Amino acid sequence: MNAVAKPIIRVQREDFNAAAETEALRQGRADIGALISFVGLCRDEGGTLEALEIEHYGAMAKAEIERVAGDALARWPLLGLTIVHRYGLIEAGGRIVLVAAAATHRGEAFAAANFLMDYLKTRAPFWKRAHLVGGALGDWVEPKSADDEAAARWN
Amino acid sequence: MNAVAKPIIRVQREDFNAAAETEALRQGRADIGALISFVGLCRDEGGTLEALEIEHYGAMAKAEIERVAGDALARWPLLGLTIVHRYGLIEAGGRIVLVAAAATHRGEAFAAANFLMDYLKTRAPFWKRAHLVGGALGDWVEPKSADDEAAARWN
Amino acid sequence: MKALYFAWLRERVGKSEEEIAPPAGVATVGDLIAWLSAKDETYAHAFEKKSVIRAAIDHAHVSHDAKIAGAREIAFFPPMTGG
Amino acid sequence: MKALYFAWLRERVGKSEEEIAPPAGVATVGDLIAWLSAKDETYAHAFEKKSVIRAAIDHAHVSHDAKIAGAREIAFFPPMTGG
Repeated sequence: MNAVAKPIIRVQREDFNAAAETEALRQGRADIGALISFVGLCRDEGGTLEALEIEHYGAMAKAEIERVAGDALARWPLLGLTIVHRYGLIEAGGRIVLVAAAATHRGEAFAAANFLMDYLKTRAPFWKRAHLVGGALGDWVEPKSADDEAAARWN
Repeated sequence: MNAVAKPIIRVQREDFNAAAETEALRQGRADIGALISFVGLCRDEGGTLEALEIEHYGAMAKAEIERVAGDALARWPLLGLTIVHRYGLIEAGGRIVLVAAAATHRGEAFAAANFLMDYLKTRAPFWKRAHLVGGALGDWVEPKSADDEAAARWN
Repeated sequence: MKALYFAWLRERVGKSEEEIAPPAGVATVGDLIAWLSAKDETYAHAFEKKSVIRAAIDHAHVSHDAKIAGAREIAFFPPMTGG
Repeated sequence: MKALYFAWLRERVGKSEEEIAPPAGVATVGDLIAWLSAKDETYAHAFEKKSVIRAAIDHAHVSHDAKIAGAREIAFFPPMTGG
């Protein structure tokens, strides 16, 4: 039986290296059967969006992601877990969030990464605002009811 | 509306670079919201397994993976898809299979990658045999009923 | 205690944080929202859609029923859109 | 037509491929398995667990009911364990 992972969680302004973060989870070990990496990217919305400004609650964000990660680790016996969430201005095409998970079996890795993304969407204290092509400040991104439904299916 | 991806599919003896394959899906575009990479690795089974020998049906493997990929693309509007499956001797800790998928939304990317792994397990003509630590040839890996059940849930 | 505001709630209130000193009868998060809304038109407008306002006490999500006694930091914000 | 064998089925048959010429009455994959099994003890042993044997005609999976007429290549193998 392998020890359950202590998750690595970072909230940062700078970009991250998804490949290096993911690869680090398997370095020096051969007990992992499934390694999954999910990256959320800033879409340009058909060429209308220049960037997203991501506001966050700095004192709470890491603590809340840690709670979400703890919930995932209580459900699935992950062998490694890294979550990185950026804030600040992220240009179209840029990386916003990384969830990388390692597990013995693929089902655990898929479920945990999917769960984590659903819960980060609805629980992590980040708010996105659009900066439009041409320089205008767009609207705050509306929460999607689909995101609440996605999170609710894990209950 | 973005064009649905033409999948990149390779069946090869040599190792692959999961990060480069995944990153290639998003290069030069900003319409992707979700980028997922799944890597299946050779587990050492508590230190007892030295390597897996993967036999495959060379004339059929790529064609069958293309059919599975076509099924996934018919279900989810992926913006990019790369599948690489290795054969031959793969040492414990080594990479066996890659599924990398890009989509507008995370739900599509997660579902497609999960579906593809379930179907590769049960439809792609590959057979694994264990090489044990100490040099003995182990048994052919038994198919898991859990794999059939995982594939059946997509029907 | 300190009150924090985020996203469009911050913009409507016109500040990101302030010290507040609600009277003894203000027991829950919901009471605090009502008390803030009664201060002036700015707060009334900011908090008008009560059902969408989320709150956190000392960096953890709470419902509108949660007691505020002992709280050092109460944050108000719209539904989150991270991830 | 060419018959191919993989994994433990290949080991039991003792070869990875061979030319076969089944008589006219052998119409389906299931018929072919029965015909091969009747050849000798080696084939009978290889194919004894019929329900687990999978087949492909010209590089596509088929059921035991599939007709073999026109097939150039028929492969037999155990359940797959790739991925």
